[in-house]
Amino acid sequence: MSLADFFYMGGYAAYLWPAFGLVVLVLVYNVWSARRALAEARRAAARRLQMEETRS
Amino acid sequence: MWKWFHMLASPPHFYRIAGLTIPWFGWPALVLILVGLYGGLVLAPADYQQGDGFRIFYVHVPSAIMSMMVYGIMATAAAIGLIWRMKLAHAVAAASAPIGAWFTFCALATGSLWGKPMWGTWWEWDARLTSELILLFLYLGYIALRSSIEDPQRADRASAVLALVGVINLPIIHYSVVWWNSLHQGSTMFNPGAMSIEMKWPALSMLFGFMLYYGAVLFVRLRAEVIRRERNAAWLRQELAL
Amino acid sequence: MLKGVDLDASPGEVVHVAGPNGTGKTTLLRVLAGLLPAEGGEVYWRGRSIRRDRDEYNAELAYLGHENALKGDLTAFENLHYGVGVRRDLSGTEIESTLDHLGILRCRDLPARVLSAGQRRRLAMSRILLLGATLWILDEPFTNLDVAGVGLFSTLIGDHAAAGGMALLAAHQGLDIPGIQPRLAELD
Amino acid sequence: MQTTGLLKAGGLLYSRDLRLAFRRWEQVTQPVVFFLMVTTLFPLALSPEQAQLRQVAAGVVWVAALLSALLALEFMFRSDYEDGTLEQLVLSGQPLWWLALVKAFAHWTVSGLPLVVTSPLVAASLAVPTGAMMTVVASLLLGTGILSFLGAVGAGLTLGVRRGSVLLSLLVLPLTMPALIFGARAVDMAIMGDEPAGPLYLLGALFILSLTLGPFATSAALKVSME
Repeated sequence: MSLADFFYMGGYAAYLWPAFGLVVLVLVYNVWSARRALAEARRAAARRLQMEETRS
Repeated sequence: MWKWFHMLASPPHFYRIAGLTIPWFGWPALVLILVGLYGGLVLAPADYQQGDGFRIFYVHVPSAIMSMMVYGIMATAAAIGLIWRMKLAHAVAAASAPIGAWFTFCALATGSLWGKPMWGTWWEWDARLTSELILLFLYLGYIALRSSIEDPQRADRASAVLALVGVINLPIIHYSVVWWNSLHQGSTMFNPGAMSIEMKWPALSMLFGFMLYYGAVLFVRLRAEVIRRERNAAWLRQELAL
Repeated sequence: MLKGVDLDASPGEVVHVAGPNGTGKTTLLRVLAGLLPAEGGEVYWRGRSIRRDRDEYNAELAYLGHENALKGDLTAFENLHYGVGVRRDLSGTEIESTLDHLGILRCRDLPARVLSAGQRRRLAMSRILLLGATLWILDEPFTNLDVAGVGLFSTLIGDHAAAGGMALLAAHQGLDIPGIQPRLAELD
Repeated sequence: MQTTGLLKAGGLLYSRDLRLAFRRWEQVTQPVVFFLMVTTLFPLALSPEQAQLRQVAAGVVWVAALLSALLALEFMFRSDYEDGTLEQLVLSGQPLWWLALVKAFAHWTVSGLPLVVTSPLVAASLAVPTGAMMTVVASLLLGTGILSFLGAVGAGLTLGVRRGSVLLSLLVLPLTMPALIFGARAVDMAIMGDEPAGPLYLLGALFILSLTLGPFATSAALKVSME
């Protein structure tokens, strides 16, 4: 089986690759957004702690 | 046992243990998903009816299973949070919702992409797809309710009630949609029970990969939730190295 | 919001919860009434946690919040008839004598919407009286009252304590309750 | 001192809510007017032809009734919440699930029942044959009931929430889809001259379920919203 055949996917390429691509994209996005949420939460907590420090 | 449980549920401990556990979920998840993709796209033979088009199955079905499983976990966590007033359980429910919603979205989108060559239309009012769509609405309602309540404790408890009402309704919705659908058209797609083993294993690999992936992402989100809810400054300061 | 608050009351006692705005007087009273769960700690009534015996506790409690809990479209009489009736059986004459006692009998058939703010507060206080509860929790009961009204409410609270009841009240001004020296609980 | 019994307390609360509703008459009539207006739109948008209208009548009647009832849902606890009456009800010593059930029933009486009563009129305008009228009424009787008891949970959860009314529809609509499926199907079968008992029984089962479980979920929702 040639590489071209593989990408052709028996004529279903137009549906199959978007489907796989989309799922991979969503999986990557989920990891990225979760990590961003964590970083965001850490930053917010640090800010809060610093505010408390300056107040006391 | 109980004492161990309490220790695990205390924020500093949980935060550290979660941090240690994430790679143990994340890397195997990556391996299993890659193996599943290779198996599904290359090794598995083409279906004798649908040809290579059936390969969408390898992302569609695991996504659909995950979308329901995550809702179940979310509702269970919500119930635990309501009954035992456990903050960590509420955090699990909160962190699960976006992941579950994205799995639902994947199941819908891949179902539609599969439907176009099989049925000739992008959207068919098929029982499974319709239930999946309503499930997406339930997720979106949950997320919307949570984001519109400012007080985190109230948001936790209100969304937990909604998750429980939703989980009781889910089977009713599913069976009513199946019943409705059977009146209007025959059975659709194909029957995964009739698959051979070499067609099946990549799907299982994908499914387990997705489960571990969910675990990894959940733990990252949980760490964020734990920090957001934490008011005890001492360990936070230490953790953030301030 | 509140931390390290310890409070108890016994029959015949009036507790005055005081403190500047934003120190959590309302929060404390709502926790004590069982409307808010305490994040840590418990509220006990007759030695038992109120979480356990909700209904028994509620039956002995009368709570007056910031809001008067009156329906503008119902008359003064109807407000009490329904508001108290859900809780205990009561007769029309009982309602009328209480209205009279609080000096708002002539408002009997007026919708609560047209009453003045002070009259509405008096009407809300009539409900507290009619409920016949042992424990009164009153959040700023004197808002919108004239001098005579403050005196009247103080007398009512004093009478309640003298009859063996107890009252917890939040007020930012000093209290002058006839026949009893309220215990001060200061929040900061 | 005699505490009020469960039934008497419920009766008092019910008559209070009805009296309040009738003193604000426009609140009772608005959903009905909306119902009539929405169903007028369909013949205008589709065609005045009887056969064509009859085909979509079941769906139109049901969707319109559902949306009209949804319109009134947000007012179920709103005013009691804002003026402090809800706190007094929580502290009344009566079980909250019972009060929630009574309030949902009272709300149904003033918002759902008028829709049921006007539904034959609407159905007739959509060319539904007379023989199917009983099914229209029966299915909507159960359907509006389901919406009230199920919607009460959503109404309780969205109290004091930003953009509460949009959110309320978002929460409640997916939950009512099974009722819509069975109800519209029953009406459709009756229009075709079939026996609609099957979907009606299923609708009845849904009604019993929402009647028995809804009030408990509502009381939990109200407690959360009071905090």
